[in-house]
Amino acid sequence: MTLTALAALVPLLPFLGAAAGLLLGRSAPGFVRPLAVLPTAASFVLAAVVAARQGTGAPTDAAHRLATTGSVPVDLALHLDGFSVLIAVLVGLVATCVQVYSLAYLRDDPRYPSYAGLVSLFTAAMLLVVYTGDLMVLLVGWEVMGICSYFLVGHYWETETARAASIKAFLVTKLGDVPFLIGVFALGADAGTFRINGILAAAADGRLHHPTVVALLLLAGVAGKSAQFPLHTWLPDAMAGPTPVSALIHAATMVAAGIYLVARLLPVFTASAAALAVLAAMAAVTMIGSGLAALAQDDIKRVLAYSTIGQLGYMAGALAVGDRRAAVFHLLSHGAFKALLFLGAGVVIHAAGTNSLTAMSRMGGLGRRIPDALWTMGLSLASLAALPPLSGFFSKESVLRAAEHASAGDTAHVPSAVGWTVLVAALVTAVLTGAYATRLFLLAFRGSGPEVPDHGRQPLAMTTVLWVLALPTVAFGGLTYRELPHWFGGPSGDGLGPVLTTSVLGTGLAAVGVLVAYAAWQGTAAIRGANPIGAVVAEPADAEPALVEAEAIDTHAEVYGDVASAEDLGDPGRLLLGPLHRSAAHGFHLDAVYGVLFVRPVLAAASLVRFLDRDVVETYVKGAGGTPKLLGAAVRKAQTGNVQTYLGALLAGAVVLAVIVAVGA
Amino acid sequence: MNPGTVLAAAAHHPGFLSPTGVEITFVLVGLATLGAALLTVTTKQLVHAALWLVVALGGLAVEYLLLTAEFIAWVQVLIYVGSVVVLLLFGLMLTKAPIGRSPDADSGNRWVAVGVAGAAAVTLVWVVVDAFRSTWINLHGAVQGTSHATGTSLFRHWVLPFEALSVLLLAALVGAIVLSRRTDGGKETE
Amino acid sequence: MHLAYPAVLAALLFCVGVYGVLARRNAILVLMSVELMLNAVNLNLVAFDVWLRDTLHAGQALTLFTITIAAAEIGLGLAIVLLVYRNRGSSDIDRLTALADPAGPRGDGTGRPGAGEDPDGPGTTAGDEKAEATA
Amino acid sequence: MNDTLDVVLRLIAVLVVFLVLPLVVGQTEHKVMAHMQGRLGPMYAGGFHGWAQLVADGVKFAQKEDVVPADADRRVFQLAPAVALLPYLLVLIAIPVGPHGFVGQALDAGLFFVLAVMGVGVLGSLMAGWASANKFSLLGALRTAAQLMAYELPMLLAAASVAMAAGTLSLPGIVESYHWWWTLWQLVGGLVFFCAGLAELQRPPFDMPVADSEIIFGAYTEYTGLRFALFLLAEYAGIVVLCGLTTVLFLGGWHGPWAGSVGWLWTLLKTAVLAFVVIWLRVSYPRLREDQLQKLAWTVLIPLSLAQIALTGVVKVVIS
Repeated sequence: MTLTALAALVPLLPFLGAAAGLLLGRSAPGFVRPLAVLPTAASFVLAAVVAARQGTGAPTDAAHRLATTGSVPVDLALHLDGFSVLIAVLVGLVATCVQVYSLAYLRDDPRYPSYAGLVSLFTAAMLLVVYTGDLMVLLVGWEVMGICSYFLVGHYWETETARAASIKAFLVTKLGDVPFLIGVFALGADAGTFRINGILAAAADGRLHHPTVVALLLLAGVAGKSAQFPLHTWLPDAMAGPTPVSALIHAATMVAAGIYLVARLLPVFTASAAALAVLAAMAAVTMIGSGLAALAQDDIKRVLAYSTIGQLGYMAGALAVGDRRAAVFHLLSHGAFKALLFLGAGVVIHAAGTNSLTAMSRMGGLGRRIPDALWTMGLSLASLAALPPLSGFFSKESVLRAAEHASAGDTAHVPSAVGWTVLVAALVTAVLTGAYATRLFLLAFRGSGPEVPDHGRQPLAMTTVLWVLALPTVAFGGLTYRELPHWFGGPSGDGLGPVLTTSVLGTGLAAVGVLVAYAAWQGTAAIRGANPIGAVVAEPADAEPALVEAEAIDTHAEVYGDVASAEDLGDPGRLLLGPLHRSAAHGFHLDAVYGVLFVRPVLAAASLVRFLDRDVVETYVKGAGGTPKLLGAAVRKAQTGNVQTYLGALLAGAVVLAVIVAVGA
Repeated sequence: MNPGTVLAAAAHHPGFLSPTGVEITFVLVGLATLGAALLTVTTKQLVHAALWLVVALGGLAVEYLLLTAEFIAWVQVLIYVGSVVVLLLFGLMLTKAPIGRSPDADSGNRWVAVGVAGAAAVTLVWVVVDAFRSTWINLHGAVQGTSHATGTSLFRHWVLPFEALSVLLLAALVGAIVLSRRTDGGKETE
Repeated sequence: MHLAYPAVLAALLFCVGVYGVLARRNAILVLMSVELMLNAVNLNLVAFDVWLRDTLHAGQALTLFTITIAAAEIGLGLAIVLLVYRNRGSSDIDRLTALADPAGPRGDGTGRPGAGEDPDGPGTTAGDEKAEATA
Repeated sequence: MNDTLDVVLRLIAVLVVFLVLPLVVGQTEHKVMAHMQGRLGPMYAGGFHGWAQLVADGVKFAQKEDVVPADADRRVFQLAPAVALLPYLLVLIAIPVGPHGFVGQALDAGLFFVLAVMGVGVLGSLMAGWASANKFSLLGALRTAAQLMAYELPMLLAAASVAMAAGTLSLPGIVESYHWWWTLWQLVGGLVFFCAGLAELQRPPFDMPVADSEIIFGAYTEYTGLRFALFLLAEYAGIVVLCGLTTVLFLGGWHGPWAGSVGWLWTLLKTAVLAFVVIWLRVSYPRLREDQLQKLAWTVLIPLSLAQIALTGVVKVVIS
């Protein structure tokens, strides 16, 4: 089988699985689970085969023109290179893990067939985005992911939170997609083709007429999809979806799509220093802000969500300094450990019966009950905090190194100010990352207080998946940083390995963060002991994990007064953030700002339209209907049935006629 | 009588200021008739209305006599006073006409009716006076309304209408009987 | 005699009859007013017949016909009025408005469901009782 | 001047007749009924066989209180007797007693006039019955009206038959064209006319409207004193008029031996005989029920009178 055919099968298999699963969901429930797992797993294997066969060779391109369009041709194109095949492997891995995990996590869910189908479709769309060589086809996958995320985030549509989160996710990403679409058209118009290779060639030749405009337009879409400031607000709220969905979205698919796109089109961006500056500023703000916010969150999944935003900021920063290899490297390692973190968080939530760190910090023995989650999450959090020798260390180190390189002005097209911005922000974020990772770990697993209620043994599917993902979390970075440059097609000398300055700085700062958080945790232990906040434990033993989570999310605001935070004086994050805590917990009130800036004007406009429709347009309509009605009523009034009235009118008319005739004569 | 002679008669008619005895009588009886008619349509006592109608009809009979239409006059008395009014009274009594005033004898159309009738009266009187103020009826000469004359014209020139009218009367008779019959089967004989 | 006298009298009588027809509630009173109008016409016919000295005596013959028709009319009219009175318990013309377009949504339909019903619902039974008492 | 005097004299004569003859008939009725029933009747008033009995009655009536019921329609109540009585007075004017203008006023359409005016008399009964505010009175009035409507028609038809035979509507003209064989020719019409007349007068056996055993005295229940007397007077005047008319129309009026000189006597005689018959009928026939009354009118008298008209027409055509 040719490489091209294999690669084509990779997105096709999950798609067929999704179609079959959605079609057969009702009539043949027995086929649903195999249809969910097997195509995805097969797709993963095929992606691995494709990766192996593609290897470090030259990029493979294949195209088939379905139909001639009017002006700019649209091709069904395939583009395989080091980036795409590796990301495809990651997507396949995470998707397979998520599907397996979901078998246990959503074992009793009545809507499991549609859920699994949508996950498969999601995976297929992402794989399409990864493999495609044509922007238009990419756009198709891009939008399919958007709609799938809408459905998946709103999986528990019975709860208000999930409904609001799904709509928010959809609208915010669409907000970015509109300029993105325009950008794609502009790009296509400028380059005369939608083929990425052609565009890149055009960019290299300087044939793009409006690189800044195009880049900024594309950036809007990227910010929406990859949850970069200022369009990141949908991502924390998307935690209302089931945990596996979060893992899928955060680790490998949706948010990665934006980064991947910029990585693919990097020459377009480097053509415009302004775009790079904007990207850098965006990344810097995203990184620091999300780090602060993550430190204040109470919901374990929201902490992870903000950490995702932060790590995406790293990747964006790497792109801003023109090093897409670092960005993709971080994308790959982050995909592994973030998937692990989310899936582990699912286990924790199930075991604790709550998603609140505050509640977990008042529980004893959670770590003992779920040792798998304890160890894997500990490893992945360390990886997140970039402690050597875990994967996260190497990938983040490559980002820092690229930024440092750029700040020195050694990178072509990239202003040194951009490099400095990214470098400083990345270093500050390293401290914050260390701090919130430590806080999460300590609050979740080192809590003291009454014993955790028994929620039954964690399903084997879930724990196994954790250990499977732990492997790349630990080893990926260290094993591959020497090989990857070959895959990414760069010169071999220009490696991704750590250099002394940045690794010492990064690791040191991360360690500072860890220590400070630990000290704060210790310092607040007494307060936590003095203020026992009752753990709200949702479900009795043996309930389906997803139900526990759904209920925990749904009741969080009810119990703690807020979706994001809890009034816990013993929270080390509160101690560390001080007065910032409150605004950080609410994402620096960006939602409120949006509410004032967009939601209210839109609502006002809607009410204006409503007014125009109801009271202005409808007045004419009603008038058109009402006037004959009134006339009819008047005529009907004349129809009194009283003979004398009729006669009176008749005779009066006769008299009038007589007078007219008499006078006229 | 050709129009020429009519006009000739009209040419030398006496003025309105020198009325003949017949004219005076006619006007007086006419006023009484008109008054009775007005009372007929305005009184709130139903039976009184019928009785005033008798007076008005009787007055008209006298006017016919003054116009030398003798036969018509007696027919008027016979049919109207003797039968029609009796029938009307009969109907009033069957529909339980009360003694005394009926407050609802007039409907809400009253003022409209006043307006229409008043306008009609003004118009008609104006037109009639305008048209006939100089027309003179010559009451002397052959009496116009003897039973002989009337009978002759009726049965010589108006036989067909007369017979048609008899058919109409028959139909009315049958209709009245049908209407008055109790419709609930033939079990109740009277 | 001046023709104006009978002509004016006839006109006035006619208008009095018009007023009665339009203003009276009781059907029998309306019939009386109709008689007044007919008589006014008769007076005109007679007066003009006498004035014109018509050899056919059309005016007087027509007067006789009118009187005959009036008699027939009064017989039929009274029969109808009595029947109405028997069925409705009232001979008030302005309450006999069953042919009116009924107010409200019922009148919006194409059919006329209200026409067959008695507009003064409970009055029907009372009317029947009265009718029986009369009979 | 002479004309005026003539008219006045005639009217006075009519008035005298009107005042005297009904009394005579009334007194006759008293005596005849009494004798037919095997008793004497009035014997004392006036001395000779109680000849002044009715005068005494009149005095008695005049002395009585004139009561008007509280709920009555006062004016109509008081007017009713006059309306009942006056038509007969007017009719008397037109009835010829003897030849050569021995009549109150000869009218061209005399027959019509007589019938029309007689029809007005019933209005008095209706007014009286309605205005009394008494259900018996109202019932009586309604019966009166119904009876009048029913019997007016055969009466008119019968009279029309005579008019056809005579070729005139003038009463003197009818009498003048009378031949003895007319009595046979118009016999049916005469009987119908007489019966219908009796019914219009509400005389027995057609006195259902005043049936005292059922509705006390019908329309006259509430009347007292002079007004009641006027009603009684109207009834007897009615008898006189009816008998006079029957005489004129069917019995040849003044025709008889020496008609030229004593014609008026023949008329009076025939009238008296008919009045006697009226009284006789009262004594001998039971009262007809209301439905029998109507049935007689519509199913017997009207067909008979129509048949009479047909006969009259045929004979008239044959002999002309």
